Amino acid sequence: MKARVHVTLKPGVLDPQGRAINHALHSLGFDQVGDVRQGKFFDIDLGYEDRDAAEAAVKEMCDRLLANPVVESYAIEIDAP
Amino acid sequence: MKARVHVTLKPGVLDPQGRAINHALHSLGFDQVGDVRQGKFFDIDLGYEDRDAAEAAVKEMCDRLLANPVVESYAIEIDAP
Amino acid sequence: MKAGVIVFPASNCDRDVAVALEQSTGRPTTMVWHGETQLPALDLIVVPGGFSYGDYLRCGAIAAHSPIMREVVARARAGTPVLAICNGFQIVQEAGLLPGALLRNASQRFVCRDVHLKVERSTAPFTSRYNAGTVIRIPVAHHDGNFYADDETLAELQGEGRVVFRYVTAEGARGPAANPNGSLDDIAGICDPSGRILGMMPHPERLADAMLGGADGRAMFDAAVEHLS
Amino acid sequence: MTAAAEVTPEIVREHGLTEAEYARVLEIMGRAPNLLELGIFSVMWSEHCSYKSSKRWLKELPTKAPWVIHGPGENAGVIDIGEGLAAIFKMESHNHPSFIEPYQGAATGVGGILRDVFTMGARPVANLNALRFGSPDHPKTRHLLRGVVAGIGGYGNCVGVPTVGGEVNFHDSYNGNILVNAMTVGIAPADRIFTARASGIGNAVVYVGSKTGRDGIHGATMASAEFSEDAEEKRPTVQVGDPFTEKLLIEACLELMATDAIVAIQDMGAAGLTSSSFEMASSGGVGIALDLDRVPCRETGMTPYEMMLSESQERMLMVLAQGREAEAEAIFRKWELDFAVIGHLTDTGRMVLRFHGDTVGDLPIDPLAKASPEYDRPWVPTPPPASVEPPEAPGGLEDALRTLMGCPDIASRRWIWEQYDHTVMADTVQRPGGDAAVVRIHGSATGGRPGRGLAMTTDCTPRYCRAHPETGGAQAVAEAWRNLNAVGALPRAVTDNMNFGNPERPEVMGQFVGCIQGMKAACLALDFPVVSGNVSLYNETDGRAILPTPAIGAVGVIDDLARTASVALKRDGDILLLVGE
Ligand SMILES: Nc1ncnc2c1ncn2[C@@H]1O[C@H](COP(=O)(O)OP(=O)(O)O)[C@@H](O)[C@H]1O
Repeated sequence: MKARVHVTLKPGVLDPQGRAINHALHSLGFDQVGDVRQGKFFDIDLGYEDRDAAEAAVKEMCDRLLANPVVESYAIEIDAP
Repeated sequence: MKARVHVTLKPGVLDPQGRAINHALHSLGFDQVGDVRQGKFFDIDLGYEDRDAAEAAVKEMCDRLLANPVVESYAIEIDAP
Repeated sequence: MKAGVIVFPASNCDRDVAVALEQSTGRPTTMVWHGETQLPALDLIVVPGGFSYGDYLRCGAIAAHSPIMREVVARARAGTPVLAICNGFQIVQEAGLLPGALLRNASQRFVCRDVHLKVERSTAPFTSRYNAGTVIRIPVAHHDGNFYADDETLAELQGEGRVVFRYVTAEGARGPAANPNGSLDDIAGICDPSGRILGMMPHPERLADAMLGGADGRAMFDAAVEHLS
Repeated sequence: MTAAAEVTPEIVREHGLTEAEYARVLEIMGRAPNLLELGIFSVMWSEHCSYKSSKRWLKELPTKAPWVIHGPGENAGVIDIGEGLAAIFKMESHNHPSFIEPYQGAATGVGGILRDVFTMGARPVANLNALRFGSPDHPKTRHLLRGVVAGIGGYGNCVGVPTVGGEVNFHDSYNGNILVNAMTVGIAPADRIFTARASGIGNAVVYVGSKTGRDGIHGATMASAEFSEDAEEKRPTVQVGDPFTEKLLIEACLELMATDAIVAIQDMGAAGLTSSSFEMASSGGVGIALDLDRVPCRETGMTPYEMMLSESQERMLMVLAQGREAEAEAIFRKWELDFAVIGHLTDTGRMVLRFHGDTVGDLPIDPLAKASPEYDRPWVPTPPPASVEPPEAPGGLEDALRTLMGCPDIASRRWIWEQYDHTVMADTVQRPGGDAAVVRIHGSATGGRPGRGLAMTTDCTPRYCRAHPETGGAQAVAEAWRNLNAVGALPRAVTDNMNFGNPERPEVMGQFVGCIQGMKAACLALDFPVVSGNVSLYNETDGRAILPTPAIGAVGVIDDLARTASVALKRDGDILLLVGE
């Protein structure tokens, strides 16, 4: 089984990276670009047979390690491509 | 219109971050975890009306700025949630 | 010799390298703002270290698209020597002047310490004051200095003698203990086929004055002056 | 005045004001405050901003010497270091935010102290820190240590200021309340020091730096509230640092400071726009009118309350001389920073806040900034320590030495300082690992004779302070002095960061008083004035206080760098001497 986890800054939290990328795209002439937010993602191979068990485990991984609950939120997809 | 771009290290390029996360997950007791790859993604708001135009522009953004072709590959989704 | 240093938003070794250049050239260094579209006449261009654009997106990626870089690339291709240090190395790689990429350190941590380098290539304009095989000591300070190139590129660099510096121990031995960041083939610095474009992670400008505990870096600036004056 | 949201006793309590304090609010205002005004009182009168528990004792510290240009009261202390130059330095805590989010907490701590120093006109030349963590085997310690060290490095390395020294201790009293104290040292021309003293009725009040977001609202009150295990719930109040913007802000401010366009300047630290505007107006004896519609905001729909209390980082407030706005704006635009005229100075002695055409707040300045509450809290002296016999060296001297070398408080700190860029600026003469760090005074850029240096150190031994606060306080100062001396520097002045538990408990207050008295005695004896500092109280978890930790930062001058000493043994056959008692 595979999981893909997306981690982003919570809305309202300063995203200096996204802002810098937005500026850079504009200075390259991409003037149709609006807001840019950057996040990270993890592709995780899992040994579980059971989807619910996998999902619960990944949720725990996010809470404990993959995301920083102070400033980040996350979304989990199981068996994502 | 919105685009989501995923950027990952190409297969074959060592991903020390992914490996470090794999180790950390194992030491937290998640022993069902196999390979972990880390990547980044960008959510970009776009002013285009036309999907193909948007896609072409985002492809150009990737080639010119968002991904480093020496070590990274990318995937584009238009109007991702 | 007239040397110029390119200044990007959040370059932070621009002054350091200007001071080291002035010590060797005896004349003021020209500082060039990244937003300029024209370069003055220069015998040497330095792309300095720092955190251009905060290292956001990828180290060096945004700076590589600064207006001035078009000029720097053109001059470099026309034969003006370019010394690219640390973040400067990342920038010129992103701009396509040197091959490969610099990934996150294998330790995942920033590393600041003195390293020993074996001078693998002793040629003008930058390393002619060292004998090939000499071991020198200068600092590194980076988070993303882990040199990577695909097999073909690596073979080309090796075959053409374009590896200029390798990480070694004080005694000159290679091995994981001497390599601060996991670089492929212990590579610390490479050049273009002509040797006129040099990119390196360590900072020669930070040990170019005996008062700071070492002056091995100074010979690079002296060599440039000797050849470019 | 628009219809005020009703301020209930519960809202008052949530804002951390006591009944007596609220009674004073009513007296000062002559009416009930609205929510915005209450929020302003609450941050201005928080422990963090008002020093209400500590002021009475801090006044006892010696602060004067012929070489002191500005003592406590400014953003940072300023001393004359000769050759027309001044050293500007201060230490500041970011304890609670770093416990909640170690990377960002420590990073924004470094950002804040840098701003305190460059706001006075100095180029920052070195950072130091004083860190305290819980027991090495406590489950959170590793994570906290790793995050704090990475955060300090992440910020300092990016702005390009070398982190050259610091100290670290481990003790279980810090398990639930770590200490992250950051110090910055800067150098400025002695005749071009900038202060927050606003003057010139009608002059523009200008906002520069990053935009204002909703981050850290109520951070200042949080930093003064005692911690409990549910602290985790206060998480969203943590701010994210942007060292890239800070670096641009340093360069832009220094560029503008080279002209004479700035009348007054103040960084927006804890309590952001509120404390910066009140402090500028109060120290200059003027009033301010602010037009909040002009505050650059990161998000839409922000309220005046949010704007005035936001703790978004990398922002500064300035008063410009008449007619200099365009020149200043050009510099900040070049550095891609926000610039906005958000108000002007008035002769009313009041802070008047306007938003959407209405007056949304109107407060007298001095009663908030100067006549804030001041407490003489009850205290009891710390009982004298039990005497301890020197123990037998366990298993002989060699084993004892091995045990000592492996002990977390003594073991090598290389793992830490290698993550800090300590050689950037190419002026670091003595790196971390010795008694004090030595940084060359950059002659050619700032004028002055080459070959001079500054030495700097941070020191404190909290277990001494607990055993006997007077001795511990004196010892911390003396150790700092000796560390400067040991590298060949003339010790000149001190900054401090007083980290203690809940001052409402007489034993804790007694520790505070004892440490101050010890510091005072040592500073007087050594002619070593305190020129700046910071107080962090309420460092406790569930009623258990940290060890009393008066961290001392100190700076000395080296007149000839060719004549400094270092800890490294130089040659075979050299003779080791033991001096002193
Ligand atoms: N947090 C830190 N940051 C930078 N350097 C540090 C830090 N902690 C310790 N050091 C350096 O390690 C050396 C020894 O540290 P420590 O044993 O804590 O200090 P001391 O010897 O003054 O008691 C000193 O040179 C100090 O500058």
